[in-house]
Amino acid sequence: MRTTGRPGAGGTHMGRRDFLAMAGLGSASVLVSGCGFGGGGGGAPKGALRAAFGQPVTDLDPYNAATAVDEASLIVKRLVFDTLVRRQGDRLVPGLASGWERTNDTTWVFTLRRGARFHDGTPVTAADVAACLKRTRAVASAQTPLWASVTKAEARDDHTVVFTTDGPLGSLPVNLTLLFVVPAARVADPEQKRRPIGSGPFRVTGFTPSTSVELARFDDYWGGRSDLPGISMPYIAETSSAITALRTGDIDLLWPIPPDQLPEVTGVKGVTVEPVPSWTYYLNWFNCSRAPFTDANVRRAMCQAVNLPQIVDRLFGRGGQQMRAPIPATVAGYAAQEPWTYDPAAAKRLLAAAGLGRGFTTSMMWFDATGPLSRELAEAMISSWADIGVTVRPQSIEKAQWLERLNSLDWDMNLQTNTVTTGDAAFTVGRLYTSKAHRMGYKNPALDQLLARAAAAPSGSERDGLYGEACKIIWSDAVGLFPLTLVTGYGRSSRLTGFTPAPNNQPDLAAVRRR
Amino acid sequence: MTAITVPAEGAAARAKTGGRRVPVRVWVGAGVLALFVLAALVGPLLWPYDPVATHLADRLLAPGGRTATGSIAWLGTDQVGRDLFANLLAGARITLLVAGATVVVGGAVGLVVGLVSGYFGGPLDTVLSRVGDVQLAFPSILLAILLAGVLGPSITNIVITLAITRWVIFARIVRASAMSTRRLEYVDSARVLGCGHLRILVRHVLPSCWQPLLVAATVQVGLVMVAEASLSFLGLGVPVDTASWGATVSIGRDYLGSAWWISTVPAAALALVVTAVGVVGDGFRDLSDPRSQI
Amino acid sequence: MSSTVEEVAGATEATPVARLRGVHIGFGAPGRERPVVRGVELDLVPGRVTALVGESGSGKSLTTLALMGLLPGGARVSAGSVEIDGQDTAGFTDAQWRRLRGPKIAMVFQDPMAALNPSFTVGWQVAETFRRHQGVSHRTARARTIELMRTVGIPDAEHKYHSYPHEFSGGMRQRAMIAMALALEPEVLLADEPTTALDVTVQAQILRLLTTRQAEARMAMLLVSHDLGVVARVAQHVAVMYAGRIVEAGTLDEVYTTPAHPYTRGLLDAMPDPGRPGRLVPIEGQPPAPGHLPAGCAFAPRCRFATEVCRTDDPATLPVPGRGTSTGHVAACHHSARILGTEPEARS
Amino acid sequence: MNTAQASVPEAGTALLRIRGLRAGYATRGRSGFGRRRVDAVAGVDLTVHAGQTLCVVGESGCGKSTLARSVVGLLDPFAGSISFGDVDLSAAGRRERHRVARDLQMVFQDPYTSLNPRMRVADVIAEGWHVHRGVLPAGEHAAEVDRLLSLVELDSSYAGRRLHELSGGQCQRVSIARALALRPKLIVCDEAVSALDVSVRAQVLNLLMDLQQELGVAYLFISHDLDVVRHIADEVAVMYLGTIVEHGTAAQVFQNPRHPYTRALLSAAPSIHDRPGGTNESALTGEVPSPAAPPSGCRFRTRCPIAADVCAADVPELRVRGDADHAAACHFAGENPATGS
Amino acid sequence: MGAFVAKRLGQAVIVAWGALTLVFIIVRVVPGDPAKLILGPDASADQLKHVRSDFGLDHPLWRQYLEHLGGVLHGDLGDSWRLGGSALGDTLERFPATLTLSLVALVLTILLGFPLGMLCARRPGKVLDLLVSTGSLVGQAVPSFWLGIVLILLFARELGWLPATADGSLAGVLLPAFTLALPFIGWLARLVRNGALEEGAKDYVRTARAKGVPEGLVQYVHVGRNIAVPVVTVLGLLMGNFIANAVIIEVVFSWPGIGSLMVDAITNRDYAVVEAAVLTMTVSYIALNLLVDVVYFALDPRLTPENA
Repeated sequence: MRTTGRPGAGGTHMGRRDFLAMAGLGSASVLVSGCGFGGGGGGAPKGALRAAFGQPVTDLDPYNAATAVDEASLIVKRLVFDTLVRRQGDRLVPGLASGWERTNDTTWVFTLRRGARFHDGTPVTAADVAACLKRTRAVASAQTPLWASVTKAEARDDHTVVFTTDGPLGSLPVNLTLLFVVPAARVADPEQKRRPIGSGPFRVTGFTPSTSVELARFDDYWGGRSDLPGISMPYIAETSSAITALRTGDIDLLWPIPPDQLPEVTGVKGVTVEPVPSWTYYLNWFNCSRAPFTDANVRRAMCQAVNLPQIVDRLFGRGGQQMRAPIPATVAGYAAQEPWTYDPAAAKRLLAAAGLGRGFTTSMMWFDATGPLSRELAEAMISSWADIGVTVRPQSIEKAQWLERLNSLDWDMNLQTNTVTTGDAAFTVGRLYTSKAHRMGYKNPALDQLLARAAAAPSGSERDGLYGEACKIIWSDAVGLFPLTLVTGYGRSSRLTGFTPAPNNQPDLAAVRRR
Repeated sequence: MTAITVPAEGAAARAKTGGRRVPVRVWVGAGVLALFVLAALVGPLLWPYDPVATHLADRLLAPGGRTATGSIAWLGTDQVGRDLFANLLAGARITLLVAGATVVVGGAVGLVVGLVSGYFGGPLDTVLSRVGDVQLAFPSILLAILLAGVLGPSITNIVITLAITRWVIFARIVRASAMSTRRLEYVDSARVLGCGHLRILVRHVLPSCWQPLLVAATVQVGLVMVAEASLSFLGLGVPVDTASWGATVSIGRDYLGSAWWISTVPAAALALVVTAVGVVGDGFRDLSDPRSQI
Repeated sequence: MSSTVEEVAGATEATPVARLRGVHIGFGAPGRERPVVRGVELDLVPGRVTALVGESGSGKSLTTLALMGLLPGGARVSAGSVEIDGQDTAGFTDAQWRRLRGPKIAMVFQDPMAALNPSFTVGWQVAETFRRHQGVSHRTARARTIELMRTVGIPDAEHKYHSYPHEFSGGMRQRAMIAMALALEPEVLLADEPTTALDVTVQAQILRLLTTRQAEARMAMLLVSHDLGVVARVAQHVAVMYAGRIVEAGTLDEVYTTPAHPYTRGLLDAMPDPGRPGRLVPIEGQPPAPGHLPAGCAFAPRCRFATEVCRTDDPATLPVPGRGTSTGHVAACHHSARILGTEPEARS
Repeated sequence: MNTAQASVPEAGTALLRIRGLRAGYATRGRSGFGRRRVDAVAGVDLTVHAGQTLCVVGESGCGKSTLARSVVGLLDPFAGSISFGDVDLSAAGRRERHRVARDLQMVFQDPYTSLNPRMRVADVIAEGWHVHRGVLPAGEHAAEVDRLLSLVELDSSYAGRRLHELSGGQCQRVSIARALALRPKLIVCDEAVSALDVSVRAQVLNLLMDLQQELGVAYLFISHDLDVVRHIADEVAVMYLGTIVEHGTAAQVFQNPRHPYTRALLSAAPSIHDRPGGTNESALTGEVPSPAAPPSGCRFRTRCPIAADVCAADVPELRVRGDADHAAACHFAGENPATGS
Repeated sequence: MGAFVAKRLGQAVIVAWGALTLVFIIVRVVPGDPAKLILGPDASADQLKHVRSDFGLDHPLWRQYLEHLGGVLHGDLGDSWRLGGSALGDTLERFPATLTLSLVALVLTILLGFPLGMLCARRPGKVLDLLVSTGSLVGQAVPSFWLGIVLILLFARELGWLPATADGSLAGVLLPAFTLALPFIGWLARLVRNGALEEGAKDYVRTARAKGVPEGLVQYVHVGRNIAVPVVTVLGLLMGNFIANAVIIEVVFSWPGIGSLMVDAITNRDYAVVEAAVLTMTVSYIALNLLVDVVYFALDPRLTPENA
């Protein structure tokens, strides 16, 4: 900005002082006007639970496509909004709906609870639910497949909603655990992003995207007042800061604790650690449409070359469990398969048979934030493959670029975590492995048929059996290498009671009490 | 009158004392620097480092710990069991290479732009200065993030990224120096002699720009090394299969509470080298500018 | 050297207010200093202008600063004494010096631009002298300052009080410096090349101002200059310095018309003189670098009169032969008698 | 330098001709917008004759340095013409100016700043031969450097030294050798001895005069020091605030000054023959006005002891009054005969 | 004088426009499709198209650029897809936090650096001086994120004196501000030291002493006033530096400022927020420069708007 001096102009009677006063006032006000410590509005009440989750909350609008299946925002949404159905452990229990009934293959009738009110005082009606379904179908999001076959929802009266589907849809009650109810008038209101109105046990008092959410108890909640006056959910990006905050009591609850950090908090006075196998798991897909992974034997060789038990044990310890199916063991539809034995010699033989006796060069992509120790896991696998002569170029890339390449199948191997958000095989197996989905280039008409049948089946052993068979095909065809299920470490202040760790990383914070 | 004879006295005094003495700390700095350069050149040959090999059995060994193969990890091992000493040596190579290349590239661009801008002045200077203003006003770390994102992870791209964020600084320094030199009488003297612009630029203006440029370069070498580490922190550093100090500091930071050595060893090396460069740079400036020593 | 110039002269028309007795000034650690000023004897007598003449690097500025107790860092009086009002200043504290500077002894510096603080108004800087020493209010100091500025010939002083040094011309700046020095009516005024930075016509004005004020207040004044012409116009007494020594001293006429030292002689011959057209007679060679002196007489390497003894023995300062002891004309040369007897070198 | 000798024009022929020269600098206007020209040199006519010394004398700010810089092409004049030999410099192309540069050299005031301190003495002197190819074959550079060094009375061992090892006087000799290297016909000396101590100044002045005798080179000698000018000049031009107020031979100007400014200068200049309380009291009052706002009429009138109304109204012409070639620009130059200094 | 102000503002506008254009281009050249980030990997081509048209991403670049410029002139930088709401609003909401952090860091730097520099100047070349000059180098040689975490572990975890994360209290700002300031404390100290030594050797100091001004006043009034000019200049630059450097510190300390917002926005290709954040930073940088110029004028009487 500063230019250098020139030979001075004659006089200087331009009112130096005047100029200074004026210019000083101007520039100073520019800076000073911004001063003061702002933030996202009000805080949580005194005595609030301070709970830190590993990812930031960016948005609270239940119908914002970007956060439709985002764990962090779901945690908050479950506190602020109600759903018709809730999951309690393995069971589905009534939420806003006091009960429901499947009147025929394509019709479900839900009865709403009386006395439920939104945070602004208006009662929750069936029309609100219908409007919400309409909205969720209108918004293109990751939830869209769940609602594709639900054609409409009608309010029969204030407290009865009828759902119609265009075919049998056994998973409707499960899906409804993701339909958050808001006032009909506000389904498309931009205010919902920041100061949403719901009917849940807590209402939002302050929200700074990606930084913190402040909640206060909703005293008129139909299910009774929570013991907590409020909940504060700061986002702490740095692991060390977060661990330190838990140890010093700055926060009451921290999850998931990265596997490597578990020793840092175990045995610390005042901190309790509870590991729970989650619905989140690592997968390493092979691009089945790209040589040499078009050959199932090459894929199998890759699976056999990795000493998974050692990697999982040494790297993750208590923080991971080796997988025996393409989905975590706690998910409905899981069927255990025979694990690949670690046998580099056999792997080499398979490669030789495929004409790749001298090995080959390929690549593996991932983004670092996909899960804990992703880089280390990748390096360990790459190191194993190097032993059988396969050179893998590690490609740690940005999430945005990863997404870009993922769907255009512009990759050889893809390492990522995945979460069975609904705890049901349909969500992952049924969604990802069809030929139509074309997610990893794998095409198998037999599997397609199997999955179609499973989707139509009502929940029960038949459905579980069908998904089990699907698991077997995916596993033995080595569509991917499935290393481990993550175990979520919940670290909490020992003074908390009523806390139940959840496999979906979305524990019910409303039930927590402080001693 | 005294204005002119003082240098003569100074010159005579200097000639008689055989030049200014180089302070001990500059020698120490130069020694440390030489040691690390040597380590970067020879180290990886003696202690080879395989960036993709993992030895999970040996992970998180403290310095001096014994590995499964019986060897001793003098500086400990990292989170996948690689020896940190070998990592340090391999990292030295990349880190010094990145810093050196960045400063050379950025410095060369800055030198040319600054010379032209400062010597000729006029509209060209105005345009170049505004471009520089824009870039200075633009947060450099952000520019680095964006560029690293555009270019993707590779050593060359990191050098390009960092060089782009640095050239303005060099250009400013050279410009200032060229501008003040342009006004000096000996440039007039050369012009009277009939020297062309090119000759004046190369023979008279350029030599007086070297010294400030080199001093700036020593400062920037340090800053570039730290900036490279910052890029790693933001996930935009060197590729996974390359070792650099910055990357190791960044990856190891989560273990600072438990396995402090992973991050601390390369951070200490970084601090040592950057400080050494700075000390040498200071000494260099003091030597060429007697006033700053006072 | 057992006797001072005044003792040799024998006639003390007035007691000196300040005197230097065999002052040595050196740079460096005690005991190992490089001498830059060697055995300077100088008396500053009320009402008299003494000039210290010499080329750059001869040590004249350091000598002056020693009188103010303002030697630069690293330099110190290593031998001899600086006496003010008959008091040896050797053990003076900062506070003692401060009480002298201003009311007793004041100084005008060479480059008035550098010597004025660029960040404060000229008036403020002049007034500071009053405030520090007389403890007067800003108002009073200001009134006195404006009065003072007027008397040193700064027109429109009321207005100029608020000007910054850069808004002054060179001559005005030097007037301001003189005002500052004269503020407390000091008994001794040191003027270090007060007109070197000025043009001839302005130089004449400033010299006139200085001499008028000096004469009015009967100050003892020391004029330091390299310009023999300026000295000739102002001084009654002249001391010529070369390589840290006073090589010749005496009244203006004595030194200028009958120089007894080859250096003084050389200086005068080297001046272009309309009375003596043709080639100038330069002193060949270069003065030695301060602190790096040849053995014997420091001037010997450039001296056309030099003999063997000059290269081994540094000559003592002695009364110039043939003058009697009354005049105070002294010179430090083995051959002053011979020089006095030689005609100035003819010009071609 | 025998070949050069041949090309030296007959002493006395006009070498450098300056006509109506206006030059100076541009400054930002008071409003901050636009640029305003300030004429530091406001209409000057001068002629330098081959083998002779023309001294321009004046105080700081009188425009004498601007004049020097215009002559050697460091400054583009606003108006007027400068011709060297038969070349009109203001109209000459780059190539022609380059050629003229060989014949027209300059010695600056401060040898420490006007020579590149990083270079060795030999390189400083030889630089001209690199710029003007064909003047001297590369093989003869070393020998010629030695010869030039001896010409300026420096030992040939100085050739390998760097400039910062030299004293001021030695540096100025190098500076002169550098100017001489191209065998110029005219050397512009801008305060070339002002920065030197008395004893050394005499050496350099002698050298300059000797060189003129030997080589027949002409000098345009710019100085503020009347003693020096009186000593070296053939012709003298006195400048005040951008204009020449008096012009004549050295003897004419110094012994019979016609302009009040010249007289004031002469009386103000200190001399070793002055004595305290002497009658030198025609010293001027006030200071030189800014060239950006020169007084109307005679530029000297604001400080002139004999100014009258006519001085504010009319610009006095520089014309010959009395003696041949002795010109002064004063309305009263004719009726106010000089009294000498 | 009016011309001076007009000229500076003109330059500022050019610089801001340049920065805006630069960020517009780079952000769009960076690979990664916001629509895909919004919808996740399961999105259909139809859905992607829908979202792209919602955010105007389906227009040709030149048209997007012109629309963007038009929006900026109306104070509208578009909406954030990620945070909802106006991008500029989101950014300005976060800016005070960054400013607070930077100001506290600046205050820490001055409070520690200035006296340290004066102390060093008192005895140049002695132990303290060497410590500070080496320390200032070490301070800049350590990656700030590493330093931040080490400080957290030390002060929050081991000593328990300060909170590990931003909790809105004064104690919460100390640790990040100190991390931000540390590299520059020694740097400022050296600057003050060199300035004090350089100015201390000037003639006017001798003049002041010759007037009989006490040494303390010579140092703090005569010298101090003259070092103030360069010091104030670098403090302005430092503040700009802090605002830019805060990016990393904010991430480390979970500080809800503009830097962490920007990093987040870049990884999520939230164009509007990136642009708003860059514009905010650029404008604050320009404003700081203007402020520095003004203070410069106030402190150095030799400068006038005409010759600046």
